[in-house]
Amino acid sequence: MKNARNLIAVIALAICAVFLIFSSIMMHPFGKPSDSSMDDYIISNAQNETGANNAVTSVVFDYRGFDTLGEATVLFTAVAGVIMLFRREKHE
Amino acid sequence: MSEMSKIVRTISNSLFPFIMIYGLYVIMHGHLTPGGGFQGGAVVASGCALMLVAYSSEWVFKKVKESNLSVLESIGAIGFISLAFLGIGVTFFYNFLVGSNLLFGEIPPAGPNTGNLNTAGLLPLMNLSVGLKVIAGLFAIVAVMAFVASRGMRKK
Amino acid sequence: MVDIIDVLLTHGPALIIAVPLFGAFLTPLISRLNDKARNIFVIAVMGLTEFIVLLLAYDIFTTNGVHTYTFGSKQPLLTLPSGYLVPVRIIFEIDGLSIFMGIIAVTLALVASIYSWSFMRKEDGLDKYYTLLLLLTTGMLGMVSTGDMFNFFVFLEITSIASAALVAFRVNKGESQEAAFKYIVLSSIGALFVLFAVAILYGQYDALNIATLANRIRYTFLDKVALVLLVASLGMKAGIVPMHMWLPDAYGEAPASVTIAIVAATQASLYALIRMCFTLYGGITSVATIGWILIILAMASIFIGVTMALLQSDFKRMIAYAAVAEIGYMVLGIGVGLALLFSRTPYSVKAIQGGIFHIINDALDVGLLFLVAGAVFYATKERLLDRLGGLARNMRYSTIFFIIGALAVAGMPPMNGFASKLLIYESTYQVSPILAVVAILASILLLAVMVKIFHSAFMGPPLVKAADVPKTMLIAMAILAALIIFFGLFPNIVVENMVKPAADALINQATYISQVLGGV
Amino acid sequence: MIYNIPFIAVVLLILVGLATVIFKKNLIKIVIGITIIESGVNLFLITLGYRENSVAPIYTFAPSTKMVLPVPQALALTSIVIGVAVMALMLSIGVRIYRSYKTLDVRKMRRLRE
Repeated sequence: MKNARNLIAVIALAICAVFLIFSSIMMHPFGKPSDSSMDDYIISNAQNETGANNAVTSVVFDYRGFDTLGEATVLFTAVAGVIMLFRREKHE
Repeated sequence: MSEMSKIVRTISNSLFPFIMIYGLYVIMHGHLTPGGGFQGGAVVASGCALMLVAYSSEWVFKKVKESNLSVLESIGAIGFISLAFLGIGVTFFYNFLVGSNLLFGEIPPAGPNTGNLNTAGLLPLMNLSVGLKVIAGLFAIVAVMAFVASRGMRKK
Repeated sequence: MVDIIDVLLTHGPALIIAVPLFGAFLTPLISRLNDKARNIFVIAVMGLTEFIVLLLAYDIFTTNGVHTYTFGSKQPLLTLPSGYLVPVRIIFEIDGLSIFMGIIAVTLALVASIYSWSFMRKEDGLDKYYTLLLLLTTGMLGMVSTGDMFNFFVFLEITSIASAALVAFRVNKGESQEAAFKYIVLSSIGALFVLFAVAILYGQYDALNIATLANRIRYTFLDKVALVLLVASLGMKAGIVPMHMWLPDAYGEAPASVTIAIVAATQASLYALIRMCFTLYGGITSVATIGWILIILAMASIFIGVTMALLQSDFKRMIAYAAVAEIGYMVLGIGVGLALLFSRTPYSVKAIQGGIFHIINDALDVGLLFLVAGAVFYATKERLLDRLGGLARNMRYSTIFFIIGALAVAGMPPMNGFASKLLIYESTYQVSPILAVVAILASILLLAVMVKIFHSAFMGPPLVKAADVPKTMLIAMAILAALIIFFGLFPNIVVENMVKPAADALINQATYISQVLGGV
Repeated sequence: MIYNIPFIAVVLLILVGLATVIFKKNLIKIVIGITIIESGVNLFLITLGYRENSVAPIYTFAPSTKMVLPVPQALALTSIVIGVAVMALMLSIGVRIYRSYKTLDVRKMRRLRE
């Protein structure tokens, strides 16, 4: 029973490995992105539109600022969860 | 966790301000150099964690209450979402300070330049509030876990 | 007045996220005042969100339109930077299906917050509980309304972290911690694979916007790998059978008010699965293969859900397995629709309508049953069916609500479950009569499950002392029961005004794309 | 082919993480496995954005204006913070499980039936 389960897991992992390695070979050559129109727009317009020298910061807080709000929310959620998990019980 | 030796405590005492200043520098210069609110906040929080290791978690909890950290984090988060809300005259998250004559309103010259702190509009303010949030949040996680671990150890 | 409504409609997509999020950030501050103020505040925030969602829904369903919102650009509708063909910023795109799911999510969350008033009153740590409930609502609304792949991943993580923390709310029970750990491990692996798929798509097309990706996609080998990753991980989050292991544990161990919020979160994942299949990969004929795979998985879900439900002895786990079977019915409708999508038969649309209608019916039915289970637990502190009995004597209202919910889950007329299951059976019959017969038989077995619960918990000699539960819990259950009866008596109104626009929005991939890339 | 070694490394990291999650029976090791998968995905994002002979996308004292793609870096930053949050919550639940069961072995804590 236990061996059978392990065997299934190994087979699944092997199939996964074959597909993923095959797809990593099919990716565009490393260092030569096949398409970069969105990023080129950001590189050339970030200074003008957001006033920030750091293009990554301009992406994080301006172009994709909403993601950052979500990310801050994730951290807030985790902190709330951790404090809730370690709260002092009444009967402890 | 009990207190560590006097040597460790002295060295952490003298290192602590430098870590703080470096973290705040990373936060404030997020729009000019690598870094930003999260990275700088993590640096400051790790400085606080250093004090936690050098002294004990009980000592830290005498200085800061966990509920105060929670409130500080809420304030940081509210600051961030309020900054996003301020632009709602145009759209949510609109960076209305860029190009104005107000705080951080300048636009840097195109291409490589030497960097001007007074640029980027809302971005430094957002960095600051996110930094506050990350400091409070990460330190709350580490401190609560350390406190619980030490409480569990004492019980045995 | 008209101006305010216009502003609300224009900024509505941002507000449905911002309002509950702001509420969540304020809750720790307000709960320092007192408990009652916090409860009222949370319910008010939920009510306000519900109001904005319904306002948006009214506008979308009547005009059959799509609301887009570009965060941080000079106008909300300016999806592309001027004179440029690539959307750079995050865009919310709310069409009929999104707002349909949004209504489900926020309604269940509102009911959960009303129900918690009395149900959770004796617990401690409630300020964090309410914060997490609001964050969970935010996450679900974000998942259903975003039009950006990476943004979707962020909201998926918010939803899964908040629900895992809420499942672990009873910190002294090892079982609930175990269920929470299982849940968070599986959901974070699922979310990481979603991120991997997003990265594969980004690497090829340099875009994160769903409409842009759907426009550019070329169905290379890598796209198919990404599709498989997305379907597997979102199917896991939605609790489809081979990956359903976490679901009965999480549903069974969480407090009842949390469970119905997690039901909505599961359906938000199902929505994402549907959205990826129909919109992102909608133009490819081999998506019919995915349809067939979904049909097989759906039949497995129905079968395993029903049989496992019969074997359980715990009230909530029994309903949880019935919920697995219900998920199977939804996926069956969607799968049949997907398999027939390119044959252009009217049954494809009918199957999709049945599946979508069943999503809201399942949310209401299973939600009501979980609330009744929570009420029984509140009154007796017992969960095992063997130790319950004769509750009908003392808990009259809860018994009535249980009967309503049980009939609806089993798909009996005149409840709402019947209307949607009929649509699903009809269209499944076109694919394969055997499948339709099996689905009908499973539905009868579901009735047997419900009769078993009813008989052992509510009939017979009273084994435990019980009094009926406080008013707020009854109100919460009454809201769901009233909706169930309304949907069951007038299914045509609901199908015409809500389900049909949602199904149309799902099928018309071109409208979705042109809203971002064409119009402005 | 030879240029794609970074992508293959990413896939290997993900597979190592998956194998850890599947075969290890210790809660902490399962958490470590998830962290490895996460590092693999983050590395994938960063490698996607690399462009040959380019500098970091920061204009302050930039030596040239040929820059790597900024969006993947922002995505990786977001995903790292999310990973930290998830890990904190998982470890806290692990501590709670240890309190209840006095063990970290998943085989000894099957109180929830199948």
